[in-house]
Amino acid sequence: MVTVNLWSGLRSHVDGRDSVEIEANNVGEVLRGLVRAYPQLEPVIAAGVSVAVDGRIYAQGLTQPVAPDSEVFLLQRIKGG
Amino acid sequence: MAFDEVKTEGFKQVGTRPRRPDGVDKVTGRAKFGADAYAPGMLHAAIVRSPHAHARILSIDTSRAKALKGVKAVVTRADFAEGLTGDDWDVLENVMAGDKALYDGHAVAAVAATSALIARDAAKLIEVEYEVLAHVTDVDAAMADGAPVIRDGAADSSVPAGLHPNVVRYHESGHGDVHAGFGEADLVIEESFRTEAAHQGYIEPHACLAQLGPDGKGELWCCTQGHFHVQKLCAKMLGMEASNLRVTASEIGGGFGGKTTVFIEPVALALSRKTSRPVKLVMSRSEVFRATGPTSSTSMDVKIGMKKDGTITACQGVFRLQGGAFPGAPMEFTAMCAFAPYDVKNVHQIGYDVMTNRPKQAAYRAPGSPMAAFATESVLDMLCNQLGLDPLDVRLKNAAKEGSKASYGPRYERIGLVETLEAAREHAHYSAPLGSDQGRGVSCGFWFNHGGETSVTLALSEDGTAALSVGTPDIGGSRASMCLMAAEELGIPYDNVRTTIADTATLGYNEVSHGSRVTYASGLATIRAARDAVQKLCARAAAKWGIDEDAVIWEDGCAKPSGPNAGEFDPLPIAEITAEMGSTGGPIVGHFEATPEGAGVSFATHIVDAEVDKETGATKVVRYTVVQDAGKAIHPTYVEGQYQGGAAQGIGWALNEEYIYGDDGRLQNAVFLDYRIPVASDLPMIDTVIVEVPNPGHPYGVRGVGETSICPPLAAIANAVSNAAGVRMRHLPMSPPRILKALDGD
Amino acid sequence: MSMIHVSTTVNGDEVDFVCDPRETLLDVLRDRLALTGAKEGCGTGDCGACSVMVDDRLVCSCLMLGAEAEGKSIATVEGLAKGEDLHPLQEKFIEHAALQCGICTPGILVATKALLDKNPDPTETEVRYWLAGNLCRCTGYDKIIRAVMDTAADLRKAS
Amino acid sequence: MRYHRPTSIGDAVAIAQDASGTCRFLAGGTDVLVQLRADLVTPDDLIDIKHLPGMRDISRAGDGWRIGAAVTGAEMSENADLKREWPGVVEAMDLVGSTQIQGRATLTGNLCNASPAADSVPAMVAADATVTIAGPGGERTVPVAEIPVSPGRTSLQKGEVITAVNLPARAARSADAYLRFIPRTEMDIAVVGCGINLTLDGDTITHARASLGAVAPTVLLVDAIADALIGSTLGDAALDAAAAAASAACNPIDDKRGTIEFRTRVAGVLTKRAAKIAYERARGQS
Repeated sequence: MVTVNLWSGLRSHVDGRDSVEIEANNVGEVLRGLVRAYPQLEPVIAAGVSVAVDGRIYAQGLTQPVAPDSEVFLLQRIKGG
Repeated sequence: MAFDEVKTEGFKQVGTRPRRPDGVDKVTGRAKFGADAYAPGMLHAAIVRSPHAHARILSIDTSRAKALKGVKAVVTRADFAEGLTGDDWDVLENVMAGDKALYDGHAVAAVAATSALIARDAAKLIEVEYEVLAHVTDVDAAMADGAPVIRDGAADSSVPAGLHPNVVRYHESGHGDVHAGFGEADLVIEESFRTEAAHQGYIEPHACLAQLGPDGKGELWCCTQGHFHVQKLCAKMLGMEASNLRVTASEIGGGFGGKTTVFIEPVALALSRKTSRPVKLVMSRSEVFRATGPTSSTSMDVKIGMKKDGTITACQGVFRLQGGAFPGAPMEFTAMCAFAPYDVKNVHQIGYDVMTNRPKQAAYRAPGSPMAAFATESVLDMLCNQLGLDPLDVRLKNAAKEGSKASYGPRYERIGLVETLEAAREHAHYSAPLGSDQGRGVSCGFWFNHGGETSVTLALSEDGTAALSVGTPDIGGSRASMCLMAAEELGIPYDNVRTTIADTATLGYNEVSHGSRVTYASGLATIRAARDAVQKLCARAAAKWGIDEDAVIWEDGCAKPSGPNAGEFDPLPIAEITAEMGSTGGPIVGHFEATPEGAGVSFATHIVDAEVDKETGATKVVRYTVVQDAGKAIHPTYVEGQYQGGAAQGIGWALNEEYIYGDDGRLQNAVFLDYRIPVASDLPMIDTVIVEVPNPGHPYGVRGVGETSICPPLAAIANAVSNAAGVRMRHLPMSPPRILKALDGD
Repeated sequence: MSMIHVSTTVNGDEVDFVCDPRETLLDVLRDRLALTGAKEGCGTGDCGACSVMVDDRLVCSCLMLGAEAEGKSIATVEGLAKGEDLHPLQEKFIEHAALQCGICTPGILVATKALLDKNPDPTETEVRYWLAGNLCRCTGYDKIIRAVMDTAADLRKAS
Repeated sequence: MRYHRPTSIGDAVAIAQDASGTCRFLAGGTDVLVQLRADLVTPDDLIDIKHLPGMRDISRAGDGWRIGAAVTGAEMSENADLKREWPGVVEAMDLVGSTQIQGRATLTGNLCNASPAADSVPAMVAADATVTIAGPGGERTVPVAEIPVSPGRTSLQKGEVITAVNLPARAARSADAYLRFIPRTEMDIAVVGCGINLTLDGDTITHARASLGAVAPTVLLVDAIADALIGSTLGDAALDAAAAAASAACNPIDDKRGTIEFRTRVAGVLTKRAAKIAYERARGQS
C-alpha cells in the first residue's frame, strides 16, 4: 500500500482525511486507485493533477514507479507562463 | 557517454557565450514574425468587439457589411464547432462570444475583405443588438452577495457550499497546526494586500495567416508559444482533424505566457474556410489589451507568526484571484507558492478562483507566484523591522533545503535557496550605504518549473554537421542553448549545429514553450537525441573496425576504440562516418520523445534600492540585483537576460502597470501610453548573480530560469518603497497617487 | 476611394507606389514595398518598433501617412548593413545579446544609429532617454544600453 | 478621406472653408494619425500644410520669435538661441513624446489638439505667446490662452488655420521653466503641468506669469501664483503662498492618470519647483 497525501481542499471528498492508502505500483495506478476508492475524486483528477513522488513533481507521467515507502502527494496540475 | 548519464563538469562548450544563431536575422529585419507573412490572393480580417462589459447578444446584422465592396465573408459563433466542453468550450467562448458578451472587447463577429482598411470599415457596419446586463470587475465585489452572476453553474466540485456562484474553484492545503503555531510566536502580523491585473506586454501583437480549403486541409502561420497546442485547439474549434492542419510557428515577439492559447487563429481559419482564400488577421494594440490575457488581480490576507530569534512558527494565507469571465485564475499556484521558500511546521493556505467581467486571464510568467511573494515577503519585512532582525538572516534561518517539507506538501529534492541568500548577503549591494529618501528591500521567490511532452530530432549531414529540429518556439534565444548542448554532446563546433523550430507536421507533439521548460525539456531531449546519434555513430565505427559496439567511445567528435582495443585504430571523426553513412546502414538521426518530469523547482533572492519623492509619490529604482539558481547556465548571457527581463517586468508591475476599469466596466487604458511598462530611462542597470546548484532531474543540471525571476520583484520593491517612505504599501501598483495617499495615512 | 501616387527614395533606391490616403508609411513599407523590418507594435507612436529615418530625422512610420513620403528620403533597418557587412551596432547587438525576442530590435537599431550619428559620445542617461520611445519587454534594457555604449566607444576609437 | 497638398496658405484656407465634413490640418500628425488609427476621428479632408512657405521656419520677429506651425520639437531643441531665451517653452515641447515624436510633433499641433494636459501650452501661456491665424477673413493674432475652449475643442473658426506661434521679446533678467509630473520618466501625458515665467530686478521678482496644465478643462493662467511671487526674492513664504495659490486654482477630475487630490497637491509642489528653476535661470541672465 502507498500513502497518498491529498491537499486539504479534498478532505470533503475522502471522509475528512488528509491521506489515503492505495494499492499501487506507479502513478497511474495511484490515480486509478483513488478514483476507485473515492469516486468523488474523479472530476478532480480528470481536471488535471500532478503527483509528487519523493519530492519530484510528475505532471503527466503515469508510468512513474511508486514504492510502498515513497512519499506521494497529489497536487494541482502545474503549468507555467 | 551513456544515454542517461549526468554531467555537471568538464564542459567544453556549455557555459560559453557564443553569438545566437538567429542573430543576423534579428538585427537585419529579415526574421519573419507573425505579421510578416503574405500569401497570393490574401484577404485581411478584422474583428467586431463588444463595447459592453456584460451583455446579452440579441442579434447580429451583417447585411450592410456584406454589401460593402471587397468584403468576402463574415463569421460569427455559428461558424465554429458545437459540442465542445470544459476548457475547450471556454477557449472557444473566449475566441468568439456565444449568447453573451462577457467583457469589454469580447469578440462577437469577424469579417474578411480584400484590404485591411475595407475589413475595418466593414467591421463598423456589422450591427450588434445588445441587452446590457449588470457587470462586476472587482474580485471582492464579485464574491459579495448580490453580485451579478457571470455564468451560473460554472463552479466545480471543489467549491464549498454557500459561496457566490462567481467563485468557481477552491483550493486549500497545508500541514501542521497554524493555531498552535501562532501561539508559539512572539509576534504575529496579519495584513491584507491587493495587486492589480498586469498584462504580459509583449511588443508583438497577435498575428496569423490562415489557409483552409474545400479539401479540409489547412495551413496556419502564427506567433505562438506552442504551435502544437494551437493545432489541437484550432482543429477542435473548426471541427477538423488535427493532422489536417499544419501549424508553423513564426518568430515570436514576446509571449511571457500570453501566447500559450488561441485568440484570432480559429477566426482566421473560419474566414479562410468560407472564402477558400488565405486570410491574415493581426490584432491592434488596443485589441491586445482588451481581449488577450492579462494576469489576475488579487485580494490577499496573510498572517505570519515569528519568534524573537526570527524563527517562523506559522503561516496562513487567503488568496482571492479573479481571472476574468472564465474559470482558471491561477489561485492554487498563488497558494502553493506563497510560503514555499520557507521550512515552516505549521502552514495553511486557501485560494479562490473568481469570475468577473474582464478578459480571460492568461498565464503570465510564473502565474500566481509574484503576487503571493508580495504578500508573504511584505509581512516578513514588517516582522523583521519590528523585531529588529536582518531580513536576509531571517530568511536564511528559515530557508527550505533539500529534505525540507514544502508548504505545498512534498519534500524538496536538491534546491539552491540557501545559496542564493548567501550570495545576496555577500553581494556589495547589500552593504552599500543608502542615500536620503532611499530604502532597501529584499525578497525571495519560488517557482515550480515544468517539463512536458517533448520531441526532437537531430539529423546528421554527410559533412558531419547537425540539423536539430525542436518543437518549442524560441522566445528568448533558446536556439543558442540547443546548439550548445548538441555541440557539446557531439563534440563538434557550435556553428556546425543548426537548430530549427519545426512545424507540427515534422515532429511529435511538443508542449507549449511555458513553465520555463524549453532549456530544461527541449535541452534534455537535445542531449538525449545527440547521445542517440552518438550511439549510432559508434556502432558504425565498430562495424568498420570489426569490434564490439560497447568497445567504442565518443570523444571530441570522434569514435575511438576503447578497452582492449584502445589505440588499435585511429580515431574516426564524425565527418568520416557520416560521409559513408548511406552505404553503412543509411542516414544517422538521433531522436528523443518523452515527457521529462524532473524540471526542478527554483528560487531567487532579489535586492533593490528605491528612492521615493515624498512630495509627489514618485519612485525611482536606483539599484537592482538579481541572485537566482539556474541549476546550470547553458548560455550565461541569456540566463542573465532572463533575470534582467523578469526584474524589469516586476518593476513595472510593482510601480505603474495596471488594468484600470471605469464604472461602465470598460478598460480605460488600452494603449502603451497609459498602460505604463518601464521605458529605458526608468530603469538602472540590473546586476545579476548566477548561482548553480544542479537539478538532479536534468543531465546537465539545468533548471528553468525564465519565470522565477519575476517572483521576488513585487515584494522586494514594495519593501524598498515602504522602507524609504516609512509607510507600508499594501496595494500594487505603487503609483504616485497611492504612495501619497499612504503617506497621508490612507 | 482615390489612390495617391507617391515617388520617394527608400534606402537609396527610387521607389514609386500608390496608396490609400489613410495608409501610413508603415503600412506602405510593409504591405506595398515588402519591407517588413519595421514592425507595428502599437500603431500610436508609443513603442518605437516602426522607427525609420525620414530625411535624416527619426520618426515613427506609423505616425506618418504614406502620402507624406512624396519626395522624401527614407531609411529603414533593411538599409543598415552594407552588403555582407553588418553595421557595428548590429554586430554589437548580437555580441551583447541585446535582444531576446527581437521584435523591438529593428526600431532600436534605427533609433540608436540616429543617436550615434548625432552624438558619438552619449552618456548612459542620454542613451536611455533617447531610447525612451522604444519599448523592449524582454531585456530590461541592460544589455541594449551596454551594446550601444560599447559601439559608441568602438566607433570613436575608429574615427 | 481626401488628402490635400495645397500650394499656398490661401488654398489651404479655401479647401477648409469649402469642406462639408470633418476637416483637419496636418502638420506633425502625431495626434491626427493616432485618432485616425483608433477610429476616433477620420477626417473627410486632411490638409497637409508643412511644405508651405514659412511653416518650417524658426525666425526672429522683431525682438521676439516666430515659430512656423510645422516646426518640430526637435528643430526647436536644436535652436540654441531660442533655447537660451525661452528654455521653458523649448523644454515643455521637448517633453512631448519620444525622440521619434519629437521628429514630427509641433507646438501648434499640441495647442490645436486642445488637450488640457498638453505640455507646451502652459509654457506658452506663461510666456504670453500669441498665435497668427490665417482664415477666410485674413490674418489675426490671438493669445495662446484663448485657443483651447474645452477638452478637444478650440476657438478656431471654420477655415481658420494657425500659421505660427509668436514669442514676445525677452526682457533682461528674465527666464521661464516648465515642469510636469508623470509616473514614468518619459512617454506619459502630464498628470499636472506648471509653467512659470519670471522677470527680476536685482534678485526681486518684478513680473511673473504662471500657468497650470491638466488641472482644469483648459490650461489655466493663474494670477494668484504670480501675485504670490511678485515682490519676493522667492523665499519660503512666497513659495508656500504660490503653492497654495496653485492648489486653490485647481479644478481637476479623477481619471486613469491621477486623482483630484493628487493633482491638487502636486500642482503646488511643481509650482515651487518650477519657480525655483525659473528664478535661478533669470538670475543667471544679464
